[in-house]
Amino acid sequence: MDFDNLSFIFINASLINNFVLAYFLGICPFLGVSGSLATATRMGFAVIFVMLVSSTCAYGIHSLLLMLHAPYLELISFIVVIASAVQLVEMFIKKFSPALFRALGIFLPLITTNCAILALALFQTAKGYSFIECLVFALGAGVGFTIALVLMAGIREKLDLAEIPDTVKGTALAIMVAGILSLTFMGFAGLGG
Amino acid sequence: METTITVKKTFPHGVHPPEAKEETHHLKIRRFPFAPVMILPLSQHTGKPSKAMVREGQEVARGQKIAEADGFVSVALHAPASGIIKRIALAPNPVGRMTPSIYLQPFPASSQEVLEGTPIDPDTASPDEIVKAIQDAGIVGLGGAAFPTHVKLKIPEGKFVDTLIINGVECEPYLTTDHRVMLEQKDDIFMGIRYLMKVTGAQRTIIGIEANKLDAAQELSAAIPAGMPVSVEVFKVKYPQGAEKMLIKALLDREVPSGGLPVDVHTVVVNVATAAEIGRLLPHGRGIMERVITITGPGVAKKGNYWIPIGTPVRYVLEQAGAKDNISLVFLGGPMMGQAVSNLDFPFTKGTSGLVVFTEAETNSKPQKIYPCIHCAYCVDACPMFLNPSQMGILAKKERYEEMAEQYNLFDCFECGACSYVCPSHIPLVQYFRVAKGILREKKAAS
Amino acid sequence: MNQIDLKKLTAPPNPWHMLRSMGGVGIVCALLIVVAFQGTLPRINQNKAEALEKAVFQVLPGTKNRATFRVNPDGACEPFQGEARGQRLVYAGFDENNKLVGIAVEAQGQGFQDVIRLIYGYSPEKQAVIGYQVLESKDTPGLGDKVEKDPHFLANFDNLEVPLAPDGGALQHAIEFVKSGGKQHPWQIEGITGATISSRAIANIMQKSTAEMVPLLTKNLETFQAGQK
Amino acid sequence: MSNHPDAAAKTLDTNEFIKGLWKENPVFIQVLGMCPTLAVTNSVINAITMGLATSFVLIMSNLLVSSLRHVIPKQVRIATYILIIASFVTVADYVIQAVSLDVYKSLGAFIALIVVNCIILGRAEAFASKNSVGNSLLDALGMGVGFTFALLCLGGVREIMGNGTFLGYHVLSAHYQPWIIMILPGGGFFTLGAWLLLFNYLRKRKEKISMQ
Amino acid sequence: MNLTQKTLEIRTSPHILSGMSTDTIMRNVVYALLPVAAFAVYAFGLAAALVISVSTISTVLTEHVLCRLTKKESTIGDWSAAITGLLYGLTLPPGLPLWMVFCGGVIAIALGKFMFGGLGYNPFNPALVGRAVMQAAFPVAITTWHPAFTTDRFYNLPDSTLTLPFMAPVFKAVTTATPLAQMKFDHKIADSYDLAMGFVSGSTGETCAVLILLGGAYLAWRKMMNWRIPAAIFLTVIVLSEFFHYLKPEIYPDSLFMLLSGGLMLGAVFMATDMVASPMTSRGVMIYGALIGILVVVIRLWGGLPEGVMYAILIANAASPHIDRLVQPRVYGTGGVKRKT
Repeated sequence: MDFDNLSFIFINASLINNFVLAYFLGICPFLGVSGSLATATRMGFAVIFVMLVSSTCAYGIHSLLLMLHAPYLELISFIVVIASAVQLVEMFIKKFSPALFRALGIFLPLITTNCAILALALFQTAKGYSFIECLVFALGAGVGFTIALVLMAGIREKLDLAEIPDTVKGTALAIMVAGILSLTFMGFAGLGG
Repeated sequence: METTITVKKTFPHGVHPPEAKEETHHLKIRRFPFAPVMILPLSQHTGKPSKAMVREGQEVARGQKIAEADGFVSVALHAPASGIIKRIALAPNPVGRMTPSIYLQPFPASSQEVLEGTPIDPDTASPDEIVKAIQDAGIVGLGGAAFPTHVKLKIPEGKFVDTLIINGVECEPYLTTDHRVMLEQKDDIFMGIRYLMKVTGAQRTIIGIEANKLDAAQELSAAIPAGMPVSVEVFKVKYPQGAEKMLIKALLDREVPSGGLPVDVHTVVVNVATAAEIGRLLPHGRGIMERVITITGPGVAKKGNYWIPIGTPVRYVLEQAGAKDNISLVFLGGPMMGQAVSNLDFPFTKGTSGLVVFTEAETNSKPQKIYPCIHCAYCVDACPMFLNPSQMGILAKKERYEEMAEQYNLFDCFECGACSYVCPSHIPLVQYFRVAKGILREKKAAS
Repeated sequence: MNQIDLKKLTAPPNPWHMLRSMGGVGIVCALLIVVAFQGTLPRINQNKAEALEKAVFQVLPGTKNRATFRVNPDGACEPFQGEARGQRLVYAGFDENNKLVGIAVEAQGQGFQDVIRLIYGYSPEKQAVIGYQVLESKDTPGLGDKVEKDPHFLANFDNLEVPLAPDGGALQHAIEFVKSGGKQHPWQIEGITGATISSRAIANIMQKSTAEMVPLLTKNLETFQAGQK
Repeated sequence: MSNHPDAAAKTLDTNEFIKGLWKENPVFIQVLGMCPTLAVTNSVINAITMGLATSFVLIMSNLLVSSLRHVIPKQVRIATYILIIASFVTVADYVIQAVSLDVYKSLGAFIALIVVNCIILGRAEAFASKNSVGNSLLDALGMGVGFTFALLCLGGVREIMGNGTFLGYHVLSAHYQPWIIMILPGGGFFTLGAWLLLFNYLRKRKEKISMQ
Repeated sequence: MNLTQKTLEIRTSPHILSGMSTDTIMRNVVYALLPVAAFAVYAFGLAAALVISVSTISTVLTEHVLCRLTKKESTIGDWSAAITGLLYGLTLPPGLPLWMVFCGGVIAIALGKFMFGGLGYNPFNPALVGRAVMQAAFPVAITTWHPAFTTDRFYNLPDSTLTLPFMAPVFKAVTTATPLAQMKFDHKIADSYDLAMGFVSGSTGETCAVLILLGGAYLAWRKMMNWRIPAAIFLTVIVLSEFFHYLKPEIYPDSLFMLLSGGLMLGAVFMATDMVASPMTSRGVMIYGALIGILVVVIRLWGGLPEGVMYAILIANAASPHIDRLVQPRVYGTGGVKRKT
């Protein structure tokens, strides 16, 4: 794999086609966890981690199902296997690194049902990425998610102190800010091309 | 002794308000007549109120001790004039709170004669004796804080002082009392320094003066007694250089730790007027009866520096100084930290260093409109404590006081007013911080 | 009723019970999926074939029939049928007289927003690209998607010359990108004002793909001509 | 009595249908299922397809979950629901591919992502597992229609403003200048934000009126 | 004289103020922008005059109307809406249809500022929010440039200017490329003198680097602008672009070109310095400026767009709460005692 291609996959997944800001994936945690910076950062790292795990799983499942000639089981297997894998990893972390578990643990179940994770599996399959490409893609998507989440958290902490008009308060405001962030990320278009 | 004075030192941040000292700094200190009634609050200092030693109807002589210290953080109080104790009752202080006070009616044509007490010799007296004498003389920080001086002179076990700093900075605009004291009471100052060095054990003394008082600096350094380890340092003019922490930073580049005292960095800071008063009173065993106060501002005709007896009501002073008809704002102390008075019957106390009177012309020109914070960072660049007043102001507005204290070091703010002074949005930041501190203290007390 | 339910709720979990119900649901689901898959498979395959045919016919004007070929790693092509996944395929188009019109090639590369996938038709007779269509592009609608619609831009591909050098190993001229109004040679692609990046990306994809594929296709010309059986 | 899940299960309650349309609209009020709401509403046809596909899965899974509610043990219920939902999504996925490949392509992976749409699992867990088949059907219908309606609101605005068309037909002047941002991701956020603003405003006004 | 009847004001200290006022600051920014706007009119004629006035009117009007609608006192007196309007107008191409200019102005205030609570609370520079929405909405119109210094510019308008509301503009007149686009797509570098003096095409207000710098110098001198921000941006851009220019001079332009071309000057001096959306501490603004510089260079050299100043500033705006948090000043007395022995 040449480096250019990998770096393009990374930049594309993290900035140009940011999962949250361009594909609207993971909006729920994006809106839910971006209230405070500390949680946002930890959540971001948890997502990167889960993305890498599930990307690996999805690559395995896809190869296996190709061999079995059973593409119709793909969706179900993705869901089931990713959920179980994350659960296993969670138990593993809990056992071997309680500190890490305390940092990421509470987010892991939340992430498992996150559409960004499933979408990652579906996208990488649709794009026919190789294993290395899959990992880079997962890393890019996770980093992109984290960047969006952290930027959002900073802005929302600032807005906590603002005199927001009543009508705008709540989800509407967060969605609008996400829209502006999404616009700003358009500046990255064409990078690495 | 001829010295060329180099002006380099100062502390980082701070502001440059207009000095407005030129109207009074050249005026010699004059004496002031006794008011018909004097009000002497028992609590003129930080700490426990003094305990009255007189009863109603008793005749007292000028200089007689009329209240004694109640505990260590407390000082004595002396009669500013010979007269009769009319009553002991509650009287208003400038905040409007009522405090127990002694009403003294001077005898008509009461003389300025003062009782002589037991002299304290700086060479033979022990440090503890001097501390006790200072407490008995009723001496508090005359710079404005009114903290009992002897308390900070009592060096705690295990700590030591290498430098005594005499604070002649007088950074508040309008005020020129320290300036005049330095020019007119040089001997008293050096006498005071002798006592202070003895008490603290400091090996050297530095007198810090701002560059707008070069004459004082020159005269003082010329007058340093031979063999005395005293030097004079001149700073660039900047507010609030007179604050202890800023002064230590500017002079020695040491930082008093958050929540700590100057003694933690081996210094003691004493105001120059306090030092002069110690040097003036202790050799005669007397107590404080009067102090130098600057009466100034566009609202008074007879501006100047006066020896005003403690307890003189503001109203009497204003009448004597020729207050104009359209006065609208009167405050005790300088314009940056001074307290506006609501009631002219309030008396001058030991901590009052000035009386500034504004007319309607000044108060009306003050912009009233408060804009939202635009994050211009003027306050961040002004705060001598390197706090973030902007963020704290926003938090205060949302009543997030705990966050202010925990994340933004609210309690390191000493309310110098630099942030409010520079704020282009006219946000009353200092007031916010006072309120926040008050509420947090109450909460802490309640829990 | 209530009592029975309460008993059920308070009863300790029965592993056999759990397994049984999971298994039951699993079987129902499996049935559902298989039925749906089998039921829709012919239709889906037909849709896919139609879509492909449409694209091939469009980039190779005059085509009536097509044949699929696989490009092996050694550069040789052979007729191919079956699962398309993971294979490198080209499509030969034949007119009503069963004469080879050209070969349709898929190519992809990085565009403005994401990967652009396109298909183009190469005519060995004219030694030129004779048609082109964008299969997939996420470039800005109204701006980047001009490369799919702009008639002036599409005209570039009516006869885009890609002749082989005399030795047959490489192209005589690589495809070049010139900006709008600058086209001088038949091997140049003229860009679109305001969509410079997307049109340049197309030119890059075409340049790369033709440089590789045209010599390869020429080598296998006989296979293609014989392809339709 | 009222605590019991099957207490009111005997009768059909049309309120179960109505609530999904407005009062408990999954998108505008509950703010669920944001991902498809934003991602596929750049055209009306996509919005409708997505709405229908989601409704289909919602109805079928609600029916199945509700009819199996006494059989499925509590401990494995979530896993079972996901299994059921994933199956129906797979079915929907194939059906759409069979009907129109173009629509399938423009929806991309978002059809498969219906699996993780919180509305579906939410209804299965919160409603179907506790209510009768009939009421569950009504609930699913209501939610489905409400969801589709919301998607249509977004898709309509975005297609008309962003392209000057509705369902592909030109509804504005031929010289209309499309606001391309509306079919970009940013426009999705802004349109949803604007709708939420409108709903906020209406709710606030209603509260104010009812307070007086 | 009767002191008894005197009502005294009770105020909290400090009793004197520096005299600096938010509206004074804002008004001075407008003053600093006026020469830039005047040059825009001189270079692009009537079209630029119309674009700038419509943009300013639209923002001020929107602010006023929104305040009225929400039953607040109108805040147009603080001049901030006027700045937004002017800045926004100065970033637009001179031939942009006026209805688009107007819509963008409304969006700039409504979405970029009012929604967040008005002055002081906007996390992004409102003018740039308006500009970014316009860029995404009408990518063609907003990148169609008209040549500067045409002979008929004072009495003729480009055909596109007066397009009917919501109708697509027709660009009949000669359009031209900006120096940045020429660099990016043709590797043609414009003359530095022309760039500095504004004898090139571009947005109405971005062309004359000298006037922009003069305006900035005025504001910096009056302490109404944090000079560290443009300084940090310029420094970063100079270092990075010189580095890449050194590596591949035939592809990457030199730093002078990078500084003078496009919206960098206008952005660095007037947009990035928006007090509300930038960090507060001196170290913070350095990081902020460096971030903008890096993003500008990255987007210009490797991005798909010829210009990235707007996006760079917006992203840095989004990052500024974090920068502020990271570089809180060290509070006096909390960093340990410096001991002199």
